[in-house]
Amino acid sequence: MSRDLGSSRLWPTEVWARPWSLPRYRAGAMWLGGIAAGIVVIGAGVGELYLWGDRLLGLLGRCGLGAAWVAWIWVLVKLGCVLGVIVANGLWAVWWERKISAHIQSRFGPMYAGGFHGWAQTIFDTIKLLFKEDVTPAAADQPMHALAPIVAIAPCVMAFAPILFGTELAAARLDMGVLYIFAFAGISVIGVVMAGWASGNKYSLLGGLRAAAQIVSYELPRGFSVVPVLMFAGSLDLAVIDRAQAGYWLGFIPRWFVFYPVVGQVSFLFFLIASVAETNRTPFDIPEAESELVAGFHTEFSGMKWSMFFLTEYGYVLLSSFLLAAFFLGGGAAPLPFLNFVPSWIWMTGKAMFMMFVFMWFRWTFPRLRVDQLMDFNWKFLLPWSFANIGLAGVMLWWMLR
Amino acid sequence: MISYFKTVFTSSWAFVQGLWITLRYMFKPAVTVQYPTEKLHPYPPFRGALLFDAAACIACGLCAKACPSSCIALAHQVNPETKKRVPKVEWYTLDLGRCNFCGLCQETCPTKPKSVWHSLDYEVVFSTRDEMVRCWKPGFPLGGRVWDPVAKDFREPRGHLPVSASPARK
Amino acid sequence: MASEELTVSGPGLEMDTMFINMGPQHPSTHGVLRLGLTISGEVINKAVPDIGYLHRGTEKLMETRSYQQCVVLTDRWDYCSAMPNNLVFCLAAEKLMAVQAPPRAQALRVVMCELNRIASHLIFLGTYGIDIGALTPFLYAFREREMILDLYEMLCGARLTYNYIRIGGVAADLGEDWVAKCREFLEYFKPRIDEYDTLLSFNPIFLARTQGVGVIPRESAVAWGLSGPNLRGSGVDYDARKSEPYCGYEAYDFDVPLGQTGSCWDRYFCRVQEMRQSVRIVEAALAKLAPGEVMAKGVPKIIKPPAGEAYAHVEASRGDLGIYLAADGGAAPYRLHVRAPSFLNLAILQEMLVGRKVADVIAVMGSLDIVLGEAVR
Amino acid sequence: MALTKEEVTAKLLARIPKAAAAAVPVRDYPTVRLAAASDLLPAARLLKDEMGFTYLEMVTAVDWLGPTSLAGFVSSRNPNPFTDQPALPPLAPAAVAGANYRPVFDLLWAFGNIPERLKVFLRLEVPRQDAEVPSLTGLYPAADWQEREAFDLLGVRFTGHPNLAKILTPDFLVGHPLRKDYEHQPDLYDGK
Repeated sequence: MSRDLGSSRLWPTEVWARPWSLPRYRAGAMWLGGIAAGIVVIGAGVGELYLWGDRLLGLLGRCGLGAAWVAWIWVLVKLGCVLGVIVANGLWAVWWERKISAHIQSRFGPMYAGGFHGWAQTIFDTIKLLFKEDVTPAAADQPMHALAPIVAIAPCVMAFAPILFGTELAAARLDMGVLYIFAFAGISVIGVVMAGWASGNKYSLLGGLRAAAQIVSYELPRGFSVVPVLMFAGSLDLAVIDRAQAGYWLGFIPRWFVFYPVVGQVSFLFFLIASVAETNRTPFDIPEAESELVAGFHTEFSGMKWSMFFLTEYGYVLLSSFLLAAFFLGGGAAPLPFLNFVPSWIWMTGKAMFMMFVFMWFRWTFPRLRVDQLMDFNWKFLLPWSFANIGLAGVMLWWMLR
Repeated sequence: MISYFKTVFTSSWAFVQGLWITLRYMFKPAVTVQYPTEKLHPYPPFRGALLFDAAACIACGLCAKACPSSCIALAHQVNPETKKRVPKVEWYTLDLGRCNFCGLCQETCPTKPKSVWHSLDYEVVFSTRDEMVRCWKPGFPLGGRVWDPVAKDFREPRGHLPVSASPARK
Repeated sequence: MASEELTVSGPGLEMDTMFINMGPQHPSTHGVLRLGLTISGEVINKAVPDIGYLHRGTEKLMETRSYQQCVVLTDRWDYCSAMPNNLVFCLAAEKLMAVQAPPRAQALRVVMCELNRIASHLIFLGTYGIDIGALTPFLYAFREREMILDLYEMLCGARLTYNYIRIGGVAADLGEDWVAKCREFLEYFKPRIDEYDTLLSFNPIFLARTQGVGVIPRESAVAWGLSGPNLRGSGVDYDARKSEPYCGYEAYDFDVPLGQTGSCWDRYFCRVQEMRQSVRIVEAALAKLAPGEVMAKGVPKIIKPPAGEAYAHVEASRGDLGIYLAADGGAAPYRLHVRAPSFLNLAILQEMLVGRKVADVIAVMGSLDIVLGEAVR
Repeated sequence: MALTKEEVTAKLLARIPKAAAAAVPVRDYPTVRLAAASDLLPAARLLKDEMGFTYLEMVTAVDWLGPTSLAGFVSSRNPNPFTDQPALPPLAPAAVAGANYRPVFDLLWAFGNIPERLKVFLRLEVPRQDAEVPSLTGLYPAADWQEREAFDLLGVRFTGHPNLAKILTPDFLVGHPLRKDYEHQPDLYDGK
């Protein structure tokens, strides 16, 4: 049944004058609840693993399985967790993005599916996508067209292996974790180029080529902006970086890298910008620039193939958010000493969710750059200044170690 | 050199300002209406789907002449004995598929109250072309009926606001 | 602006060009426009606009309709701002009939046309934001435009195709609280323009995308017959409201914003400035709105202007909208020709786009603010 | 130096042979009738180069043959259950007594002088059969599409136009719709 609102139009002037007196306008703080819910959704599985992992390991051992079997099962469990995080993140982030964009734009976003603020929207969308016809254009290069989404998503899943979900909480501890992540994150672009090439569509081709140029270029400042962090932490291991940020100056300023004067902030911003560019999001979304290239490289994809590209995109957003949290925002460390009783994975995911919000906030605020401006910005601004930043970090390190 | 840093700073500041605006709107309530579940009434002058009152009509044909898209057709009654024109409609049709919603028929209608007028019905949806043509004969309801070519009979149009939901005639 | 076209020479180094069909179904062609682009890399070698997908033959249709009925058809030209369309037709007919609308009707015409200019420029602002990649200003612009449409609905019962301005006056007088509502809107709207400035006009990315892009030099703009903000963006001071005032525009105090260089940003900012000026005009018009008739006396029910020819033009939202009306003394116009600003603004695309990048096509096309309904009538 | 309407007309009349003030002027604007198509380019050059009329406001033509013919009019399928009468246009134009119908195309150009805020109309009558006038595209790029439009809708040929192709009507449409004797040829989209 529909509700009759009568003939009195609610102009923004009236709506904003008395927001809380209107029962149907209580959605303003939706996103706050969203962050909390996100922590629960993303963190829950991980947190459970954190608490129950040892017991599970012991249980497996007691079952009489050999050590090799236990190790294998353990790997599979962790793999399942990471995959679960990526898929759950896809569901959650799309809904959240739609909500954030809606509220930024003075509208509601999904409101029907599932009842409460359309929480089940993306779940139903996924079901729809699963049942959708998988269309391959006649002009497409069939095997490449089928392979492209897989090539895009596989490295994304693999890059999650050393990601910290809390202090000492990762699927795999790698000494060269940072390098590993950057290396795998760089592979996805091949899938994007394949998609653009194999679609047999000129717009897709342009999108794919733009993506190749953009992602490869932005790998550089992204890598270089982390170098100061690595210098201060003295390791490529994410766990070491995380631990290096524990503790407080003067008892209340967290020793997070983002609070290192100048160097920390510059690195943080550069890494953030380069991450936005890496994930092909506005203001750097030229590969899929909707108004120019229709949908860029994924114009000709439908159903699950298309949603794999989306999972990849949101997977990388999550990856970048976790990296930002681990590198600059103290990882699993609490912002104030008395909050240390809260488990580290809550802090970690909370910070990551906040960074994800920033990603979305950017997307719904800024226009898009042009290809050449994007390249100019990268090569003429980000790259030189990230070099300068490394130099400055060196000076600072020398002064600290003196 | 100074201007370079100034540019960097002013640009960054402009970004921050933009972010601040969008953040502020995020905490303001939404202004949209959830349409199918929440419905607004149009303002009284609204020009929605046309209604017709066969009882009030004097079959003068001014509305048909005023219509810029020839969507109105009518025939007046004829007295069978004297063969003279009776100021009553024999039949009256309105092709809503052609209608411009311009209001000229309503303006020219000389009767009081108007015998053809715009309702507030804005959910004018059809599934067939036959359904676009509203037909009236004396005794038909204000909303008219549509001709069903299969059943060879008139039936009520589907999926519209009930005529009772429309306001008093202008 | 120097062409960024690459010249490659030598055996085996010839660059292959690619033909791209932009439109008729494309997110940014603002209607059914087709651009045939020949590109090498991302640089455009040749651009051929192809229009006519929305041609409804209004000029022919009007030859079989009475003058009152023609007003209804005028609504369908520039559906984003239909009031000036109504107005220009009525002005032409009034010229032939030597009828003058009463002062209140004239003031109402001014109010409605200026509100419509704001509404139309809001659509431009929103869609241009989308063209450049910023999606949020679009929703903001539509939020504001919605209020203007509400005002129109309160007034004449339609939100897009008004049929409000009639030969000899206007169709209806204002309702009770219309003026108060309109003032409320204006007060609400003024600070919003500053927000658009922050979000778009002075956003460094937006500036980078539009400043110095798609420059139309003064002479070129005049020669190609551009009008409206596209012409004024190039610094040519041409505004029908000033040069040949109609409906008492000479009594209002307003500025005609001019651009400096004729780039996309200048055209864009001209429109933003025009919104401010329109607010000013509406405020002044509301302030001096005196009670009185809204329809001239002596306008017959069946309008048959004497034989003759008239040309009327108004400053519509998209430029100089002109109507040439030839009457033979019959009940229908003998011949009507529309000088549609969008039609002429579009023609320059074929010259402007050469040497630009694909991303600039969107920026340039968006900045011309065309409505295909008007361009092809 | 401020230019006035009268000066513009006087100069045109003086310089262009056999030009005359139009008998039926465009209301409120100076209107000059040219005697021959060959006078158009000199007149346009005079206006543009010497009097600063750099803005070509409008190019159009009027077919003065007589009232619009409804021959070939196709009405859409009539779903009216009461009658077989199809919906016709609201008004069937009829010849008006005393109207000056003649088999000519009356071409009309409007030139604008932006700084002086002046507008002047040139008009030229050409016979309907094989109507040909010189194109103004060389002087005014704005003439490009407007001449194409006049060609498309009325069938006036503009000699010297670089690309005189149809612009508004679809390629399969036969004839020039704005001619008064235009008869619609049935095509694919007319329905049954």
